[in-house]
Amino acid sequence: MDSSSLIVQFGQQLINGISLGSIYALIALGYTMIYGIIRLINFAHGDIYMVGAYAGFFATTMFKFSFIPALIFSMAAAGVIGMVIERVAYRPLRNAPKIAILITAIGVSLFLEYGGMLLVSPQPRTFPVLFESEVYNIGGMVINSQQVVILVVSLLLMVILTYVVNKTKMGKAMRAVSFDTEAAQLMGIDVDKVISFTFGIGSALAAAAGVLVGIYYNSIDPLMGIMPGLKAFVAAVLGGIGSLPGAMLGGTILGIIEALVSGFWSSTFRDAVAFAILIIILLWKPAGLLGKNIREKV
Amino acid sequence: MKLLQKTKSDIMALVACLAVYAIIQTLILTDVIGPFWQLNIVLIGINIILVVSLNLINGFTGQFSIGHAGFMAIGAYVSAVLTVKFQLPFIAAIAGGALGAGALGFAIGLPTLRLNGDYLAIATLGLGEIIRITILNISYVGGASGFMGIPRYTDFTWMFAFTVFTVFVIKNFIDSTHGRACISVRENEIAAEAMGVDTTKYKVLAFTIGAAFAGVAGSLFSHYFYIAHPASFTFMKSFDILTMVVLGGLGSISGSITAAVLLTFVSAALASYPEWRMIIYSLMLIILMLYRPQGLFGNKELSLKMLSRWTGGKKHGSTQGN
Amino acid sequence: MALLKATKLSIVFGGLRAVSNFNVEIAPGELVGLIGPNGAGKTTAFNLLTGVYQPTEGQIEFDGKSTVGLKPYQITQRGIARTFQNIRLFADLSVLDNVKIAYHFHVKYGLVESMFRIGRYHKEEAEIEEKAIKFLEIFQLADKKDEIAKNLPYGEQRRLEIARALAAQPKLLLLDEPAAGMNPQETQQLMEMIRWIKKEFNLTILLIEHDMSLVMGVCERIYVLDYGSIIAQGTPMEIKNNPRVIEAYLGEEV
Amino acid sequence: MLKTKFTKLVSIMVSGLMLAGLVAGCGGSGGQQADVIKLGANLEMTGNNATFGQSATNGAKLAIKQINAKGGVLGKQLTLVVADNKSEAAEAANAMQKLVTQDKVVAVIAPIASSSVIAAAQVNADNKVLAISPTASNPKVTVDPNTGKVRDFNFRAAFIDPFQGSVMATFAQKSLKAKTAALYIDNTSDYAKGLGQFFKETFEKNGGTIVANEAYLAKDTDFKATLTKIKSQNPDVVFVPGYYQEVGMIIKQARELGLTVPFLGGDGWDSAKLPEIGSATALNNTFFSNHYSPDDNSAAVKDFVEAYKQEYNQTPDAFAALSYDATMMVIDAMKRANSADPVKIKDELAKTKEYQAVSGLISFNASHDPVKSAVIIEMKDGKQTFKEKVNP
Repeated sequence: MDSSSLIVQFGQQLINGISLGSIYALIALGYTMIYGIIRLINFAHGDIYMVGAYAGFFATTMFKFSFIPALIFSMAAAGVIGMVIERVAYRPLRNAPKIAILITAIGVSLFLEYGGMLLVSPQPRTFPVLFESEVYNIGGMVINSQQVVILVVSLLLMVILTYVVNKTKMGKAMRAVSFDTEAAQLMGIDVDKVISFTFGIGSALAAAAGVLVGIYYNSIDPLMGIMPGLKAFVAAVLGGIGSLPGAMLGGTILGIIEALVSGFWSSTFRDAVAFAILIIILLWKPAGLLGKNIREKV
Repeated sequence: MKLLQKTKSDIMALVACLAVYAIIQTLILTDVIGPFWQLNIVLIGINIILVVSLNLINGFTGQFSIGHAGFMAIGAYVSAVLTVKFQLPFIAAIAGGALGAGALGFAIGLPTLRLNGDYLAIATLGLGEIIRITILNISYVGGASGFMGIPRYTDFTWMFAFTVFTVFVIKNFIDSTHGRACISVRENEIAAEAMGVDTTKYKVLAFTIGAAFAGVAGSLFSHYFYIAHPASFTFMKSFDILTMVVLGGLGSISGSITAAVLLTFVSAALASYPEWRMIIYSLMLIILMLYRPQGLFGNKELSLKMLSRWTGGKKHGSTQGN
Repeated sequence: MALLKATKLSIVFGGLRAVSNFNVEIAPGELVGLIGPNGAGKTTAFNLLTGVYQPTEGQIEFDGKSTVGLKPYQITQRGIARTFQNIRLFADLSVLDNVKIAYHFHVKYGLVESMFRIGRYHKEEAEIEEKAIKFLEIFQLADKKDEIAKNLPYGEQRRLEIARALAAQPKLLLLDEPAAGMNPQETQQLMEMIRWIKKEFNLTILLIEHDMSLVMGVCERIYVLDYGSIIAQGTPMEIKNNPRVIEAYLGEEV
Repeated sequence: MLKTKFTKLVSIMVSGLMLAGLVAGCGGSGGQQADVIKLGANLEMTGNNATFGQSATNGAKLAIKQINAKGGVLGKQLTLVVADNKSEAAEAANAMQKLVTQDKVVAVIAPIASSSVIAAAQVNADNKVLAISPTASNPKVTVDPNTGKVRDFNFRAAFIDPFQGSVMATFAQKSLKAKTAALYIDNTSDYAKGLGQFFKETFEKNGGTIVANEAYLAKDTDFKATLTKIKSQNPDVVFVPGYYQEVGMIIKQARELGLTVPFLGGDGWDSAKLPEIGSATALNNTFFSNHYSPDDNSAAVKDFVEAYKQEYNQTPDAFAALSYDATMMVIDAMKRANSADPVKIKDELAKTKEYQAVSGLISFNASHDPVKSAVIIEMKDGKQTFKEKVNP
């Protein structure tokens, strides 16, 4: 293989990686927000993404919504479900050991997966084409419009979220709760409301990812959330869990690693290499790339 | 005097074990316990080994590990290679499986146990997956098809002997100065260091012992089901074990045993309702956690005192974070 | 020869010099106080001496050997035990187990002996139990040996922490604000107890206190720390009249 | 907490195991009721392969419903007892144990995955109950690799891997004139790996070159990285012996990347979902081996597809069809044996000759594998069309 085609191939793999990474990032944004505020690995997050995809699917097939209304419908539906889950399964355990909430999160995750299977059947559904995808060819490198849309949407959502968290009153409250829940309560912040709001936003983000992925890959099923959920969590940790730009960075890095490993070495070791790199990065920077390492005061 | 008492309680425990063994073995031989429940009793034993050994890491030493299925896989495959490819006796294969898993646990634990909390959790989860994916790519052990043609050596006797052995060894370990050192790491790492406890050493030690016993469980597992298959050792399996640990109570061996019996049993009982099985199971998890977030036994062991407190009213929560 | 000698000890946290040029010298059998206003770096100095932090520069010698670079547990094994300002007990364990853990590094039986309860296990465990109860008796906690540590009243938790530190059989005991949160009467009792254990166990003690008047009665020699540096040392009398010390404490305590 | 004695632990074990024993004692009484015959289904209801297992369950249920509507067998109604094997080999043995010893079924529809069938094989053999897998394609499913003997109580309704793999290799070389091929295999599926292995053997034996040997994992959604790599090797054909959900996405993404060469596959492709996921245009110039083609023996296929659609409001896939066939063949054997005795059913099933199933005209050979011809299907604008027929 000559060098110019190698460059083209490398460029194509970068495009593949970034487009895959932006999906991880989109899911990781919600993951990281929820972790940031109550330090919970919300294992059900990947399944909310699945629920969002199905909400989008039914909105377009049964109610004949177009893309934007379907997206909003799905985000709203998933947001509500996220808040309900928080209220029912997590809030009563807020003062319990973290690991207890983790187990309920696993319970909720299984419930959504298999409840979904019972409700909508385990058969994959094909997502209707909501907008035609155009394929652009740049010097042998191929990119399609859906990939661009996903990347733009995830960047946009990251910017909006960063704005919300840093500039708005609710964002201030969120940061306060994240920093010290008890102190925030004493300052008159309605902690329950803030946490509920965070779950709503986080779940809506997952739903957005679900709809976009449904359109992009064209196929959804009740177990579709397991692997992306896990990968998004890896992405969030990689970037520094609790950090919004970290989620974006971690997702992109993970996507690129996967693409390069599949493209230039062996696709069979793709996930193993991704996990190995995660571990190496954690050993080097224990709080992830953009995370803050908090030293315990002695 | 004290020594005598301790020896006496050990002898009593031994007698009780033998009695249980004799009763169940008789029931099996007389076909009162049918093959289906025999199988599930073996599964219960294997799960007890897994849960107690993970509890040593998560519950007693306070290190949040969710990669236990990986070590179980190592035990399953190493022992199968030893019996099938090298025709070693079963007991040697189990030892090999335990050594293999323990050695890997040591090699993995040394660097990763510097991490704590959720970071350690994701690292161990990743390591478990790395182990599984690696196995998936080794055609010598069957790759994706699994390692087939493993003889069935495990039976109720083997399982019972190793379950009792595991509980005995881990319980003794916990009750010794080494176990107390592990617990001190969980309770307060900085204070433990200040008391002269080499915290890194004890974290790695607990991790290694836990991994080795997971290897024992894996060996028993593959030599019962004729096959070792990568799909049996996914992170969902690790979650299953973790769930049992938490449900029983972090830092309670009797809790671990109870949870392993209970959940294996529930899973078997729900087998007749395949569509609803996972839904009922997941709801049960959520509800149990909502009502007993510290697990069935908290970090206590089952004792008469505890029973009376249960009937007597509220028990103050004894909880610790991860 | 000094038991503990720290020379030019400094540590920098993100550009901030928390402790700089810290020099102390403690002879065997002394009871020395380290005082200073809030935020002077007293606890940081303790953390340097016990290996929790590694000094940016400087030397620490204990019993004639350097301890720089050692981990906290290694320093404890060399013979320095400590308590913490914010009590760090093994909160969910019984009072007795708290003390037993301090014996850990004196125990000789190995892993296999513990797993199968053979060899030295029974004999040593019996010894540990006996010794631990003896310590609890000294600190009047023996009747509470089966209580969970976190359920003890505050004063008893403080006593338990000291008992635990002593159980490690140190040569030098570092006490970080042992009287914090105690009422005057409790403090008085505590000071008497400290004097007593020093004699009974032939100990050397270094004591942090924020409240100057407390240490005056008990310590033989006092170091004063301000903004990370030693600004004075001497007998309680000398310290009391040192103008720099008064200046440092001015506004703090009237 | 450190004080509690070992005895107490043991007492828990005692009570726990006693409880298990107690229930076992009570639970073992579920015998054969007089007026129904129980068939078992040991299938992947949960876990990674739940999609396939639930399809197969639907196929078996439909068969039983149809037979019952016609008055049942031997004057009795049939019921299907489904046990979940959680897509795990060990659990498959567990489920098999339950079906044959607790529920006392007379025959079992065995798991989808070969490894699960093999893990459970000893159990049904020990209890002398036949297990017929709809889809397990590994040769070891019916022949014990340790002894080289045929497993007396194991059957299958699917092709074995060597057959499909070599059929497609030959097709690629003879009909498509391919000199080079790339393999892209589902690394978690022994079915896909088996097909890939035999494709490779035949292709290389006949002078072809395998230029890329790549893999993906079930449930992956993004294949572009590996496809980019495959494209750079310029293969004449790409062999993707996976299942339709991933295959659809793979072909769609491959076409987007400009990889226009023919794609080939096996019966895992057979689903009406394939063109929906992959899009009709992308699927042009793709071929796969299957048991039947829609234009072929149309009566059996058409009836089945219609009945299935009516029942489940879905189009059946290969799993449903093969499981329907497996169930029907067992019932047919029961009729011929004129008995619900498990061993007699097994004996008759082994004698099955030219049974008209949905998936073709089936006879079992000596190793309990169906002898049926394969058809090669070409996808044309989203429609399956008959390309050629290959006899075994």
